[in-house]
Amino acid sequence: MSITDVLLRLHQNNFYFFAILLFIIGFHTMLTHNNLIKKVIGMNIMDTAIFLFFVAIGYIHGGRAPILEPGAAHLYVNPLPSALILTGIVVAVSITAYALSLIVKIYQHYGTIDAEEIMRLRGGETL
Amino acid sequence: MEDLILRYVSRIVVPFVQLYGLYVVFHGHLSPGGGFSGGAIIGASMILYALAFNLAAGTKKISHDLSLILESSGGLIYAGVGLLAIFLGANFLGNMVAGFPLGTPGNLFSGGAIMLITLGVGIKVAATMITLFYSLIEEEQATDEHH
Amino acid sequence: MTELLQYLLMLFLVVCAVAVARIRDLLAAVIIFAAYSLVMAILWLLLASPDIAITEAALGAGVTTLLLLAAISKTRREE
Amino acid sequence: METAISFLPVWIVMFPMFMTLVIYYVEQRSEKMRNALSVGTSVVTFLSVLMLYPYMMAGEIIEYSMFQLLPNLEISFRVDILSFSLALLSSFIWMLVSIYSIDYMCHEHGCNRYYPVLIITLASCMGIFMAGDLFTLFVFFELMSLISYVLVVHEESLEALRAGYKYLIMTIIGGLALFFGIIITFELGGSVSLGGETLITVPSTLAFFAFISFLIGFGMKAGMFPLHVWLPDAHPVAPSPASALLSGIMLKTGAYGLLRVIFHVFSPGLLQEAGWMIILAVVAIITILLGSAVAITQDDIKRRLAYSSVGQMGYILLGMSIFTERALIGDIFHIFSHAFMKSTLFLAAGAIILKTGKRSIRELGGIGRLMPFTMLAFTMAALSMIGIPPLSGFLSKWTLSLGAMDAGLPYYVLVLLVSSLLNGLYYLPIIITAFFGAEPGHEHEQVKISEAPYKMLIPIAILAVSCLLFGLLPTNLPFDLSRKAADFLLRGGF
Amino acid sequence: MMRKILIVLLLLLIGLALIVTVLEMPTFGEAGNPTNNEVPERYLERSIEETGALNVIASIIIDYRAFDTLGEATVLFVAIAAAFATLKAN
Amino acid sequence: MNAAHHLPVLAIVLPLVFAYLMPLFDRWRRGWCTPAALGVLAVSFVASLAMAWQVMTGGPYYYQMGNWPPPWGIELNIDYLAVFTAITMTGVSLVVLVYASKDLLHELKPHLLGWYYTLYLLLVASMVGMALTNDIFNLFVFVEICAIAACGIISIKSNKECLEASFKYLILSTLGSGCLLLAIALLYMVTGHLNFTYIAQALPEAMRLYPYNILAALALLLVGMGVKAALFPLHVWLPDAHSSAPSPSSAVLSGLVIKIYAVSLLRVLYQVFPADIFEVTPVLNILLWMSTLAIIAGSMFAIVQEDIKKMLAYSSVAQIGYVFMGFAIVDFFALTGGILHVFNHAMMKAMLFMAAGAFIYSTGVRHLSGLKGIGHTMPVPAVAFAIGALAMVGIPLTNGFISKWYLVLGALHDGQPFFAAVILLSSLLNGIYYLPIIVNAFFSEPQGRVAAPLPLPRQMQVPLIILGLGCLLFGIAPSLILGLIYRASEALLGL
Repeated sequence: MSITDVLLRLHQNNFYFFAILLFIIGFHTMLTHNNLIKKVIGMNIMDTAIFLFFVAIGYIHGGRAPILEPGAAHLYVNPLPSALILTGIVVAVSITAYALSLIVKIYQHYGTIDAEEIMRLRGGETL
Repeated sequence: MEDLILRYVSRIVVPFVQLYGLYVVFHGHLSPGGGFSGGAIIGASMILYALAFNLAAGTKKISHDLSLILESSGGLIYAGVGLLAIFLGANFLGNMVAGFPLGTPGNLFSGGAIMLITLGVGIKVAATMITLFYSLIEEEQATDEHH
Repeated sequence: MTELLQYLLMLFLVVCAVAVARIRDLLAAVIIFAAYSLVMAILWLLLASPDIAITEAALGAGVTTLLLLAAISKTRREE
Repeated sequence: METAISFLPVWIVMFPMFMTLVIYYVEQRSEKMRNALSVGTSVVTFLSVLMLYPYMMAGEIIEYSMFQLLPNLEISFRVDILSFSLALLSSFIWMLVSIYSIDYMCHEHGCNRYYPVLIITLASCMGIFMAGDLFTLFVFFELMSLISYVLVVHEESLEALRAGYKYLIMTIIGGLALFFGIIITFELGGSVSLGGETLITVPSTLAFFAFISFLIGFGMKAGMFPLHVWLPDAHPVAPSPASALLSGIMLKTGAYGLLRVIFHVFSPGLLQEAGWMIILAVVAIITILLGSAVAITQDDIKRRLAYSSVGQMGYILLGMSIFTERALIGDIFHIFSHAFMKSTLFLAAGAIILKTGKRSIRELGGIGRLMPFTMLAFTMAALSMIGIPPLSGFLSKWTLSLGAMDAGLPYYVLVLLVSSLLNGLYYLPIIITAFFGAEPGHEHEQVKISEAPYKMLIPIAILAVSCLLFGLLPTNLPFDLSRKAADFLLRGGF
Repeated sequence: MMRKILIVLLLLLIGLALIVTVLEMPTFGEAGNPTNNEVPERYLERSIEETGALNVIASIIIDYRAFDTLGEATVLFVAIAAAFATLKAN
Repeated sequence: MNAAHHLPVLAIVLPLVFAYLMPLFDRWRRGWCTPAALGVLAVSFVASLAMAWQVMTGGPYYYQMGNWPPPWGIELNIDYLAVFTAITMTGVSLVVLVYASKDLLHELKPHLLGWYYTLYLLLVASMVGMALTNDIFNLFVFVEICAIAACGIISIKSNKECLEASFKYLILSTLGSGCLLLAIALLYMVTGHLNFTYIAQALPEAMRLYPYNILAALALLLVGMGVKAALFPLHVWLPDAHSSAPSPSSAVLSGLVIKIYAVSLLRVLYQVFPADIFEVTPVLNILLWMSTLAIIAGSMFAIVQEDIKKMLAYSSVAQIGYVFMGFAIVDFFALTGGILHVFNHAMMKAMLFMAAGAFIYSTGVRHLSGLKGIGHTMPVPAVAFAIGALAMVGIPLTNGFISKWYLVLGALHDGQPFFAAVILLSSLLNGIYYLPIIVNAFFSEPQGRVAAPLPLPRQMQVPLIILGLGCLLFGIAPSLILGLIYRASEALLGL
């Protein structure tokens, strides 16, 4: 596979490519960032990236949104990924909400939302 | 001054937003949207209201107990409709097979159980958003008193 | 033309994602994230999924942002 | 065969177990009742084992399958002449020890723990000897090992706890090795039943692993070098009656297990062909020499006895590695004689320690004059240990040597001789100190040391006399049983 | 620091692997992709008669795959319960 | 179609419905909370048993949600593995809940009890759902409920350690969910199905066309489930989370939650992916080596712990290694051992954590060296702890022995004695860290707060007794559960 082939392929699958890119960025933010709120945002970015990927799977060139018009024969996109992602979005929001409430409580207890700082505080205290 | 503008604007905007939310909920089976997005819009409007005035005003509109009931009842409606299908002789969450009237496709009242469930979900999501936001904000006041 | 738009939007997404990770001000990060969500919603409209777009706009951009803001107001703004 | 008789093994194992519960219940109320029940239980067990005598002599094998745990894995009992011999021996000694305990333990704390444990250990010991398959053997082996931990740490002193910990870890290692061996046997042979077909017939790497695992698992219990490290710590810290059982009986369960493995899981032919027995022989020789040599350096009397046990177990292991009939007879007979001798020694030592509170040999000067009967018994057993004719120790060593000569291994005889010499080196000083040594200064002694109470003396005396009798009489029951058992093992019948 | 570099390397590795798979994936938007099989076909063709909803997505989430959505509502509920319990703990 | 047909729904939906009701009870009828929760779990347990009966007599069956046939609708697959898992989950969680109803009163504020039950019921419902579902996206939804509920029952205690630990758990678990969802996307992309059966049918063809996709999906699945099941290098969240949580939560988290992910992974690996994929990729080998590391490292870490709950948590890392080892050695016996260990370890670890919780409840002592003599003052939990510890070591006639027997037999049968040796080594390590505790408990004089513990309520003793007897019962009569497991592993291996 030559480099032009690769680029062409990436162009064809550009949604997938960018979704993976965003996934990695979100993953990175989530894993390495010390700020807990940033972690949560990173998590959201990662999740939306997967959702983008998922929705892109269902797309068909020239397809319409799957709101049916009785009697008309249109080409519709695949509705299943959209339906699944609807669930996914709610899940992401739920986790965000819960994570944020945890952060608020953590801030009350530790006075900081920096992961390393918290580790330092814990290390100095519990052991 | 700013506060006043905000209040006026939100007093005007909030009903429209809520109306739109209701529209999204009730037309879930006909147009884009549904219980989740509609519920979230209604919830967001309530939050906006609470932000523009204050928390007490918001809680006056929807008390804690009410939001608790709404939240649970949303889920219970969902599960209840599912269980109803069992009593009607179908499997859990059956719709057409359970004999729910499907109505005329395209009408507001169509889709059988879909309608009911969407309503339940909408109530639930709206209540959830409100509870969540209140409890996040309320905590602040509690701890402020505490400190 | 739509392809160009797609690329623009997606690049915007990537830039937003990186900016969120880089920026020190949490409030700015949240606002950038809200923009990210909205652009994502537009992208989903392009992918013929209006349901997702509406939900993302309401939940992702709306509720999540509100919650993040509430959390920041309860904690601190700087990183 | 009548069902009643085939049920007897289960009875022998389950009766003490049941009685443990009864004792546990009773002891909250009455100490006397507890003591009586303990002795009664061991007597009944002994008699029950004795009831098997006619059937065994007729060459019958009693089998009873209790219940199935997993496919091909069951709790079953099987009594043949070897099982019977050892069960008889152990229940006999157990009976004497439980009588001895009554007076010995009344000075100790925690009797309410001691007696139930003593009886349940008896049950598990019976279970080991009467096990019909490796799994049952393993279950009771683990039970006995874990329960006897309580005996080891009875004193609850720091020393005892430390020794107990070592014992526990070694027990776990041994148990796991056994588990490994058994599971390989199961994998290769498809069953773990003893006494049926030979389970492993082809020498393979896996079979070798199994052999090594069994060697570790049973050798651990038998105090085989280099796994003996727990033994000199654990045996001395236990109360003396428990030490007598630990050294006299429980070590033998390891030897018994090895015998079963060698003759039923593998076959002598296979082992000789594969040349694996040389491992056992080498470690046995090291065990003999090391145990005897280290014993000399010990000053604590019970520690010296414990090291002596290591050395003596070496004989038994060595005897196993020679596949001649006379060696095997000597081997099994040594199990008997060592049990008698070592229990005598430990019980006598216990009596001395109880009366004087001293454990150091140097301080035992003149004790022979104060406690003549005890010390006489001690002397008799010690001489037997050294191998002075006509005591039973001589007979076993003699037969073993003959067996070694049969196999064309004269240097084994040399090892036995050297070790006898070493035995002499560490037993004779005790006797000499006891009878001829100067008494330690009286200024510290307020209490006049007297002879031990009769409930302790009688068991000691019986055991000591046994040492004499079984060497003196040309045909005696243990020797007869050994002969039959050896015959059974080598030929699968009489 | 070491840990961060390690994570970045790991992520690069994962990213690279995933991008290689992107090259191999079914082409975006083709009608002949494996996903466009009998499953969406039935949803699109028969949802009106079977569920009475014009919005196929609504008919999927609340009828064909309603159990998922029950789970989804429950996720929201469990998050609320957890958050509420955490916040109201003292 | 009779009523018994709907049992699977009963097992999942009833706890769910009552979870919704629980906050209302808590607000207006607080006294109803505990009986309702117990009753619901009991019903769910009985429903699981009844399902087991159905399956054993009539064979596996499917339940189509809303009467939509697959691949359009969601279906539940009530097969041997599913009912086995459901029984384990509902049974153990029922027993733990009895304990929790008293223990929580001192760990939590009273107004949180109802919320705790909500989370707990949702956790159980989601676990049963994960066990029964035959749809990969539905699995994902349940995984999410399970993840949040699991974090919730940790963070509800809301002290410093719990918050930090549950946040760490949440983040890592979300990472796992992300990987899982991406894996689902990749699988859906190349097969066009979400139903296990249909994916499995479509995969061989897809394997030819898109091998990398499937490999990537497999890897992501492994990482996603691995994080949640605390497979060795991904276990970092577990010790903090399981040790800081309230004791009933620890019991159910260590006993059940990590297992259900392992079982789900097992189901996906064996039922969805074609067997030949494992010949070209070393996935199972990687899993095997990871589990080996988990077994050794988990035990090693446990040895150096001084906090009783932390030690138990590290021990769970090792024990989940056994489960995965059983899954990764493709052999009937090993698989049986792995599945059996799910059940056995659930009982043992739940009991150990509850015993530890009882110690903490009555004396406030968490430090291992502080528990000397506890056997004299608190005999019931100490004996339960001893039974659990012996079962962990694998002493015969305890249930731990049976699972070890099968695992080792499987390793030998598959010609891999090395792994058999690993299991034995780890048993030894288990002995090294469990036995001193028992010894100290029974052979030392109680001191300080151990000497005069608070009396333990009966509700906290009964579960310990039940599980202790259970450990012995299933050690002596394993055939009670083995019939089911045999059939499950036969079905998984396609025998």
